[in-house]
Amino acid sequence: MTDPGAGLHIHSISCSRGYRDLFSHLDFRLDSGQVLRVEGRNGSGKTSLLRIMAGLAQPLEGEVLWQGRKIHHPESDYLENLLFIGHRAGIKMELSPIENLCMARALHGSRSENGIEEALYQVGLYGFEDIPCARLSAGQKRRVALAQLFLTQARCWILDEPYTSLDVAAVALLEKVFEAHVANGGLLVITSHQPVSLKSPEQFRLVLPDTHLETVA
Amino acid sequence: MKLPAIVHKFSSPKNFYTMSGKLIPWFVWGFLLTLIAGLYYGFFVAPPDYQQGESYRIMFVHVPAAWMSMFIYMVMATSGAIGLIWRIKTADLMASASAPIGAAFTFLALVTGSLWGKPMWGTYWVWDARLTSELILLFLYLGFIALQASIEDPRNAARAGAVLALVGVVNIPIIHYSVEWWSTLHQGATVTKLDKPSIHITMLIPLLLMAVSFKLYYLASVLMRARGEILLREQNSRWVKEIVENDSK
Amino acid sequence: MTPTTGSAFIALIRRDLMLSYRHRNELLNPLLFFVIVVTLFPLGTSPEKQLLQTMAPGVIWVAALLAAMLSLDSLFKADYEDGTLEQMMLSPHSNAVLVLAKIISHWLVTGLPIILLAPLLGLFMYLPSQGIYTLMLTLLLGTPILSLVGAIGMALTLGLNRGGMLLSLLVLPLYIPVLIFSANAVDASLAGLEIKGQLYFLGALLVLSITLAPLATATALKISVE
Amino acid sequence: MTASEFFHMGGYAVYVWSSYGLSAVVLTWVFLSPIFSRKNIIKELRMKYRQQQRQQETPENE
Repeated sequence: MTDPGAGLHIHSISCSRGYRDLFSHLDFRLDSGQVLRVEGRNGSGKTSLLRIMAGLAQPLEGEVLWQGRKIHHPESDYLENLLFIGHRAGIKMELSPIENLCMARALHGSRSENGIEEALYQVGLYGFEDIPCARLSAGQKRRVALAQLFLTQARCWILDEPYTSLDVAAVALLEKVFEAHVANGGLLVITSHQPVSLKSPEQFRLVLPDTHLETVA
Repeated sequence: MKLPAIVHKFSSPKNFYTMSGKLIPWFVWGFLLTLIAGLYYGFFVAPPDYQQGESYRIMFVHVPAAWMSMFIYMVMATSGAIGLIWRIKTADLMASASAPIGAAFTFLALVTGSLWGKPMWGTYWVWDARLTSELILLFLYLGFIALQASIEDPRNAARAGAVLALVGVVNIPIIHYSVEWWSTLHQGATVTKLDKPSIHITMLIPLLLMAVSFKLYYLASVLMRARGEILLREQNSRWVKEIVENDSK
Repeated sequence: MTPTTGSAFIALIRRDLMLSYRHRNELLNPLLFFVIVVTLFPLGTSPEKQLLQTMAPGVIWVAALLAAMLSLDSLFKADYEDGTLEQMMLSPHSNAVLVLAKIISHWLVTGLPIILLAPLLGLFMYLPSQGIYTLMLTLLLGTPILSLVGAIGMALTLGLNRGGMLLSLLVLPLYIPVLIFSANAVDASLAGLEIKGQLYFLGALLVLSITLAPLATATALKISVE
Repeated sequence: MTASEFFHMGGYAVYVWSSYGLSAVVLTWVFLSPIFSRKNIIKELRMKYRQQQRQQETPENE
């Protein structure tokens, strides 16, 4: 899957908050099997960049292209191929993990038929599937959101602080999932305060507001 | 649909800033000339109305102000739509710069309308279709201004304002029609309508002169407001820095 | 099985109804407000039958307008705060359709009860049965318009600190045509006049708002989510 | 027509002149306010640029 124009192209993007410029003329490409870690101080625009990449926010200038097409183009299949999990997990506290995941599956076009119970088992929520999420711990709530990783067929994952409130075992599990996803030709963009140690071949690091992409050895 | 590149180039903040700087003096002079001519015609040439006497001269500010109140809302909606669809920065800026001027004209149309109404109807306020519509239009303007004021990010504020202006512009004819219908149902035949003094050519000329004068006033005023906002929005660019450094005083 | 827009639409309505059911106490508040406001009028003027009957259509409709506006608060706020709204915006399905699903389920739990409560209030205000019937008919046509138009205002003021007051400033002027034609239809039916014209107008407004309001709301939500 | 007749406006002086007077006041104010705010904007920006310059200079001195 290395046809020209494949993958995500961040084309000369500038972003500002209020009247303050966060970064400008950010330009890079992320192809199949590549990982991007976005770093930087608080307020440097990590989340803003991720939201722009997901198409939730509009950049001040520039555009995001998916397989050579603007992501908001009517014929773009970007949204079918995107999994975005932000700060706010998108989990309804009143609903059980199963109900939450059913809704997520109905909203997103191409979630696989891989069973929801199976996914909950994978993230260690077996036995909690019918309990309202409000009664789960912070880490468990986070896991409900992350169970989507087992359900999705999306190729491009954009995850904002996925490790927040997870224990060591869960972090290790996530890293395995990430490695498998990337090995299958997926794209991964994450921010994290914790050190990330993926065993994927092609990893890049972007330290905002610097716009230069570093290769991680 | 794509806009030709020249439109984008022309509407870039920097070009807009320099072009408008050159245009404003012309608009101001045009405004003053037509204003003087209009006032002269309105007070010294046009004869008193045979029914309303001298009081009808309020019409020369009231009617153009009411026209402007509608016109400016249309401009806001149009430029808001352009800003939303083609993401032209200066377009949504025009919408937000227009709002206070539009609100001012609406306010004037209301107040002069009721000042004109007092000698005609015997009271300052009558629930007449035109005054009521004008009042609702004022609410729409104030809502627009309040919305923009409460959104912190200037670009989001402009985009939200554009959506609101578009919703408003779809609604204005509906509101207008409803209010008209409502007032014909409820009002007796005794009330003289504001808009029906027998228009004589000597009255029409000052009316049109004043209308042109207000349009030019609006153009000058809106460009001045837009220029200030451009400086704020583009404050990180080199050309704004130069302007600020070179500004005397 | 590929999930289509239709099934997403239905799933969303079902989820929102389920959520409202789990918060069913909160649904009572706008209804209570509706009843209390109407009760205030006889107390503020006089319990005279003639006077109340003349005021009834306007009073009940203004109260319904305010109740509909207050109930908007629950439309997008929770979704905005827990992040489900942004997941909805990222769905490949048409956002306007999904927004419409949310508005429909919201109307089912806020607008419909108002209609069912109207006969009681008509009784309070001495409306004869013909008037009550027309009142319910206008509410049936009018309250969906209030929800649809209100949704735009709610979407625009979503992330704002003091959105509540602003919402009323934005939305109430847009409610005026509904108020005029509905209240007048009830008035006319009391006088034994034909009310087809008013109902047609309300119907046309409803069609217009169903087609345009979800689009405007979806655009506004995109701006607010940013 | 004498000046006093003109200002009398056939008995409608209060209404006519208050209409025109108010319009003049409002329109003048709307016209002048961007001029004042422009001055403030320029002052504010100048301060901001100075601050930025200072911030850029200090870390190099350390």
